[in-house]
Amino acid sequence: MYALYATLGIPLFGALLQAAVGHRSFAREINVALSAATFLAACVLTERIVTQGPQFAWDQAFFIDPLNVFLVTLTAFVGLTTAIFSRPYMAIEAEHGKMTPPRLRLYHSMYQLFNCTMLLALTTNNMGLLWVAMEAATLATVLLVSVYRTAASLEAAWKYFILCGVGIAQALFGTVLLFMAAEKVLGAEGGALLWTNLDAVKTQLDPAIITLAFAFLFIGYGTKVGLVPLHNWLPDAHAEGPTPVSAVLSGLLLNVALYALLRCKVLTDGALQTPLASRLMMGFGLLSVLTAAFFLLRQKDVKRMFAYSSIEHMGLMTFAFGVGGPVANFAGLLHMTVHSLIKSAIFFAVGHATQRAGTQIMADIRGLMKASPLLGWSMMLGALAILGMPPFGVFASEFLILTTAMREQPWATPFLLLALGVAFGAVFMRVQEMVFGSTNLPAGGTAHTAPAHLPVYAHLGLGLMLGIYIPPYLDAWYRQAAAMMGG
Amino acid sequence: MQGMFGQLINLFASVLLLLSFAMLAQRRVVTLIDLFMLQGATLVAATTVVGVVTHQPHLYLSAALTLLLKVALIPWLLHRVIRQLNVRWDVETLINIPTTLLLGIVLVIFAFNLALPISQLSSSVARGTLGIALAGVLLSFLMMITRSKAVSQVIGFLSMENCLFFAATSATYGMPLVVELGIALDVLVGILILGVFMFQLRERFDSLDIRHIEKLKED
Amino acid sequence: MTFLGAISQLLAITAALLLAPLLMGWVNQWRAWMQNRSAPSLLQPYRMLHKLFHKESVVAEHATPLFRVVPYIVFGAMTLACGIVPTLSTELPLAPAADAIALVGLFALARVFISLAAMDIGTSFGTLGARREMLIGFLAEPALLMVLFTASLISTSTSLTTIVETLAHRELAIYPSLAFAGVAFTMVSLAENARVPVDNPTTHLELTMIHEALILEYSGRHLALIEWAASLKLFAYSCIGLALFFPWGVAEAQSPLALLLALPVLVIKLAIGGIVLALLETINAKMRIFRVPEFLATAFLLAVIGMLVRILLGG
Amino acid sequence: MDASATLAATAPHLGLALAVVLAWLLIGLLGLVAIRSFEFISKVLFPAGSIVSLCLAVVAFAALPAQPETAQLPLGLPGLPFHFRLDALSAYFLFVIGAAATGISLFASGYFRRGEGTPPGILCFEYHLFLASMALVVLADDAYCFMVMWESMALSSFFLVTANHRVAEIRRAGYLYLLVAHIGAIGILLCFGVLQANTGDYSFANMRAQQLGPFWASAGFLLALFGFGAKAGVVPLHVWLPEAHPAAPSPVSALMSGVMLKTAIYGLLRVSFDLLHAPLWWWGLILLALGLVTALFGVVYAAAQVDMKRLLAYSSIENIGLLLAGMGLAALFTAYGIRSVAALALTATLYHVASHAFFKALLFVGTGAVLHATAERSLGKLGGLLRFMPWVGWLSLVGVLASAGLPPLGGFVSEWLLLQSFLFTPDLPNSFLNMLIPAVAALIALIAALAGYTMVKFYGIIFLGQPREEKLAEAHDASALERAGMLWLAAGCLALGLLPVQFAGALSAITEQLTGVGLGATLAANAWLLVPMDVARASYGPVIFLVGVALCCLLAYVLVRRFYHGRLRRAPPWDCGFPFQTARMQDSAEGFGQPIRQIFEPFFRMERELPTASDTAPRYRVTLADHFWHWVYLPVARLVTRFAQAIAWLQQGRIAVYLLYSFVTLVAVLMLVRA
Repeated sequence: MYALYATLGIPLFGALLQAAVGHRSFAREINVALSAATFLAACVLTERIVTQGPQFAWDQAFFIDPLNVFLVTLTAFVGLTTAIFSRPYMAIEAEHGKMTPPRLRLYHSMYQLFNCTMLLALTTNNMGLLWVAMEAATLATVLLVSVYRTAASLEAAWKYFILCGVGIAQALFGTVLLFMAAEKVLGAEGGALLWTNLDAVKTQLDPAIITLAFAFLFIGYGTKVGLVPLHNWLPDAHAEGPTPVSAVLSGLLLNVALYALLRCKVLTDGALQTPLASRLMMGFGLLSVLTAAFFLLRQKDVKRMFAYSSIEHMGLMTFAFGVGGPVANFAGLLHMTVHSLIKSAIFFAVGHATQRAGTQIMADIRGLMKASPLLGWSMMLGALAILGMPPFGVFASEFLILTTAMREQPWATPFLLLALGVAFGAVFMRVQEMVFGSTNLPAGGTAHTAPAHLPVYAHLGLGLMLGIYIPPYLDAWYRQAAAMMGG
Repeated sequence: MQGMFGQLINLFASVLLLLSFAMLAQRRVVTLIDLFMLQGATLVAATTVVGVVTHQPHLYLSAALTLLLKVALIPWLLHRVIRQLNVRWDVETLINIPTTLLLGIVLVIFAFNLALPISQLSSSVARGTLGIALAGVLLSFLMMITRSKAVSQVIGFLSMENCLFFAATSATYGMPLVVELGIALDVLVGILILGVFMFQLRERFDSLDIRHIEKLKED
Repeated sequence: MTFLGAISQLLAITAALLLAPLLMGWVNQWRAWMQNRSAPSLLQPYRMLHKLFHKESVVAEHATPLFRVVPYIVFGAMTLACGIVPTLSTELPLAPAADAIALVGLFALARVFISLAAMDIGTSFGTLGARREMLIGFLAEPALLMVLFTASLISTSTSLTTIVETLAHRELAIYPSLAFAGVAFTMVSLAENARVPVDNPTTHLELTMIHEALILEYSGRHLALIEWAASLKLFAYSCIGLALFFPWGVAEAQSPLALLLALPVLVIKLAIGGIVLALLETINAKMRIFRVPEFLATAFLLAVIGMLVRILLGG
Repeated sequence: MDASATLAATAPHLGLALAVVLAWLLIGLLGLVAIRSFEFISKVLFPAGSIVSLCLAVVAFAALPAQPETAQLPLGLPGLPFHFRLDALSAYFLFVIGAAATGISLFASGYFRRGEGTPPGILCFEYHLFLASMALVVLADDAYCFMVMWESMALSSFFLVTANHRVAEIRRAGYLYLLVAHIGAIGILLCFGVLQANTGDYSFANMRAQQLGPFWASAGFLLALFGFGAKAGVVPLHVWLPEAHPAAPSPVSALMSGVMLKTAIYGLLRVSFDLLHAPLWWWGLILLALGLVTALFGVVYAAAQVDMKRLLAYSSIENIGLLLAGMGLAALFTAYGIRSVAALALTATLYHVASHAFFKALLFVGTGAVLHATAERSLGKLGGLLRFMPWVGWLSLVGVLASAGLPPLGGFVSEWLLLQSFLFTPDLPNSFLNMLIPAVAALIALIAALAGYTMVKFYGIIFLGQPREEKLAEAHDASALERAGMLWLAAGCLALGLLPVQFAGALSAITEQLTGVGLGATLAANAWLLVPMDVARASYGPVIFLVGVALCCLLAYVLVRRFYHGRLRRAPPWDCGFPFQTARMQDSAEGFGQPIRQIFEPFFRMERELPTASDTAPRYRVTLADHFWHWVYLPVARLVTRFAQAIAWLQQGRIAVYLLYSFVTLVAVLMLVRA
């Protein structure tokens, strides 16, 4: 399991290294190299799991199964592309004086630490450690969000910290209760918090405790997922942090939080034999989709708008997992993948656009297509993809979710129809105005070279591929993971 | 013996609840920190007692950690912060204090009611106190809602953490060590970050009143 | 196509071509008499056609070929219409090519072309006339179609020959639906043939004219063709009315004798029809153009009611 | 290679059709590669696309009577590869796509000019992607493939519509279009969700095999009606159409109006007749009622328009309404088991699909040529173009006549068939319907007559009269390729008008598939007469008809020539004694719309500015707005905005309030789980 240790160790080492050299000019390249190494290690790890099946490491402290290994790969991949994106991005930010060397050091170090904590949260077998990693990820991102030290970014970071801190504290309470229930079955020793053990005995767990535990865990991790009405930190944090951070927040952190929630749901479903977890997830998922759609209508700040779009999509995934069953679970997992690919791509494009325009206010960004066709198309295609236009993958998952919901939970479909319609109208109205038309951007603004657009198009390409062709091994992962989640 | 220790734990639990109420009622930030320190101390004592009863050595470690962190380090840090930032008073709460206290009582009843059926299932000597831990969490939550100063919000947050620890101790015999260590580390880093933030907030907003940091909103 | 069929077809068309101006003259004569004026000769329309054919055509400078083609198209269309309607016999080889719906289509075709020709010159009057003509057309056309449908419902066929055969063979019973249809048809015919109260064929008062405004730019042989076509149209409408409501006397298959007999019967029926038309024109006043839609809407409604009556009462 | 060989062996027609689609995509990609080489794209790629389209039309026509063929591509979702199926219905629509695209592509090769908005290569790519996705929509045999292609179609056409996105109005049109299309697509998606009946198998074969109860079947049908209706422009989902179609470059408008709208008809036919295979009678009634409302609405609005492309767009709405009404009639008859008449109504509908495709495409490309020559879309600034652009003028006349539903052209045949099927209604066992449907026939007749009015206005104002602007005299005729494209489309209109027996006979394979009865045998009995039932009942022989008219004309001409002199003098038109007439004094488009506005006043939301006698600068202005826009869309938009405003209040930036939300949520969830 050296691959696993490498996957976790490289970013940890990277965090320390960058803490020392992160302000130097070559730190950006090191960042890319570290992320690439992590991604390589994750690939090797994936290959192991795919060929040899689920595995433990470090005496059951880590457990890799299809559900998390696919998220590990995804995380490492998006981590890598974001690092590639952030290389020229941060150079320009430094040029503009927004990033000073100390801030760069903090940024690079925390970026690696953040990757490390997320990978840890995904791979750990211990529900307690999962909590610890989630909290650590919060801390790392709080620093990342506040890195510009502006009033707005401080405010956002403060809210992020307090709201997520309080939220996740509830998850800790839930974990304690979970431990309490497990202890009665497994005993105080013997790793009562290890997920594999819990999963094995889940039918014997006490329903009363588990019910309460899930309520707390749901509130806790739900806060990090960004479920309405626990979502309030999310738009602020996305809008005020550096764009690469927005990309990984939306693309990765939310996924990991949802992953934690899913693990809890599996246990709860096993223990309760009632659809409590499903109902909660469906209800809050739907509420999130609907509310976020209406929030989207009033946005003026481009990053804030896409942050709400993330809430909408996380709501949709939560709803899908709530519906359950092989098809909806499959769709949820697929949606997780494509959403992180496409949403991070959008944030990359947004990053380029805001650097080009020098503002995040959408009314001041016009005619991107004229200013730079590559940028205009990336923005346009990204937005269309995230809005569920085929042949991009988001459509594939929305297709499965909606068609399944139509027969399983028909009451929800009018809301989904309304929400998806409103969201489309809201986002597309803005994006079209930003991309089309005559430009108002300064002629001599920051110009990005063609290679700078590579991560965007790579993500869009992958998202496109998942819409019309899902490779068999990926399909197999999804199926195994969906089956594991049961229904 | 067992019974006496049980009563001792119940006593500590009651003290914890009382302190929570006291924090809810307290306007002065300095006193708030002191109360928080006391809460930490109570937690240490409770943990130690449970450790003695159950002969679980890692509970001692946990108690020591708590002592170090929450009785010594964090209060010291907080004191330093408020001295340097010159915030002594939490001038006004967002909801007036009697109302808050009434709400608090409702919450306690709710929490007890919620915890009652579950605590019966616990094998811990301190099982009766799960409700109190839950009540403490909710009270801290309430305090965070009603306070208008960043510092008092942080203290509320920390107090919540304390109650969670107490819950871990009372419902089970403490979480596995690695988890406890992780949590402690998180708390430590968190409070450091918060401390730094408070200075920066002060620098940017000229105030630690959270009513000044509400620029980011939908309009 | 039998020999007799070809004969009767040719006979029908020839009769129409020859009789149409006569019918026009007959109506004019009667109208004059009823209005206490001294009447023009019965042969006046022939004289006018003769005169016009001999005159030189004056065409506007910027008229397109469309303008010059249209008189022929209109004339052709009306001739064909007369050939389709069973006037003398139901043994018409051309009839299967166009049923009642196609007949209405044929009238519409002529109307569209003449309106286009009127717009071609680009004078205010031409376009005005075209607009009014199309206005009357879109109101009259459905009404006419409904009248024909009522008859079709009785005979379960839209083929004109079948309709006439069916109607001619029924016992002498009063079909209330046909009564409604008859009134509607009369109103439509008045409108379609530019008769009082919708239009006045003898007026050149610019603000009220419709048909005359359309053909204002035509002269010489073109005008002759158009006037002839107009009389053919009147003839065709009269024959449709006679075929639907007074179908007796129309010759049926394989009977040369009946065919010979049919001609005088037709002439008599037309003569009576012409007098009725003149009477109608005399007792009515020309209405304002804005009232025309109401007039035609009434016709349309009557036709629909006739149809409903047919379904409801089976009559 | 191996796979394609087996495909060619087992499904020759389908294989060829897919090859055509592939060729289109290839052409599009070539366009992307040669993104700026205008000559190459317009002189090589577009004509090549036209030839490929022709191949598609031929293949599809050959496939009409053939057995259904299926194929799968290893794309799509796992366990759900892209299924394709070529049966009679899809072959027919494929034929329409191919045949119309042949002419439109040919026209487009001469149409696109340098330096307008989107680079030519991207336009070429979008254009051919649009074509390919339309073809694949028709070929798709599973819900996922269908939806992907459906939305690709919407997307590619959206980009084509917004080709000139500098204009704010065009952006607005594009936005509205895509929004409505997307919401409609979600409706279709939900419809498929119903149809798959929780089997998790999205292939059409499975849906066909499902036996749904009336509730779910109706839910599926209504969702399909909503979704496809939004695409087709059925009232009240039509608002995007008169905005988007005029905004697009003309060949694209032609494709959208002529072909793309038909894919919605295809989808509705596929779902209601094929997949749900048992229409309930009230579905037919709904279709009929919606169709009539749409048709009447469309034609009345068309008659009142003053922009030539908007006029045509509304006319498309009208035609979609007619198609829907025909379909509704077919559904009614099918539900009552009167299958032969259902087949007749369906034949009429399908016939109109083709004839509308041809004449609307022809008219739209005609307006494109006019637009290029004059840079003017407003009817009030055109006029007399027949003299300057004889090719465009005369060819457009064919389209105008067909569109007005005049014999002997294509539009009349479908109208004739439709009216015939109305006349057979008294066989229905429902007396209410028996009463209703003849009245409906009257409405159809009215709509057809109004279409004639509209078309006279359209043609007369653009091509006849005197030029209303000086610059019109410099208008140039269309280029050779454009002419060729228009010629093809006009020939299509003529062929459809003159060969109805052959063409309607080919349609019997479809009616056999959908209603179980084909008219082929009845029709084949007489090559020159279109006889749907029995020659005594009704018949129509366009060739005889045309020959009759032509002979009469010829006779008249020869006689006039023979007996009278042919003297002709050119003179200025008669000025009524007022010598100061100008071209601006001709009747205008507004004037032509006046009777319509007056008669159908309640249809419009009118704003009039009338001059009074004492005005020193008299001004007449009338603007027409859509009631639906005002009474449906704006209130909905306002409601949504207001709701968004209300919801924004939730997020007021105060951390205490946010904490309160979390707290309340926590307590609520806790209470919920306790209960």
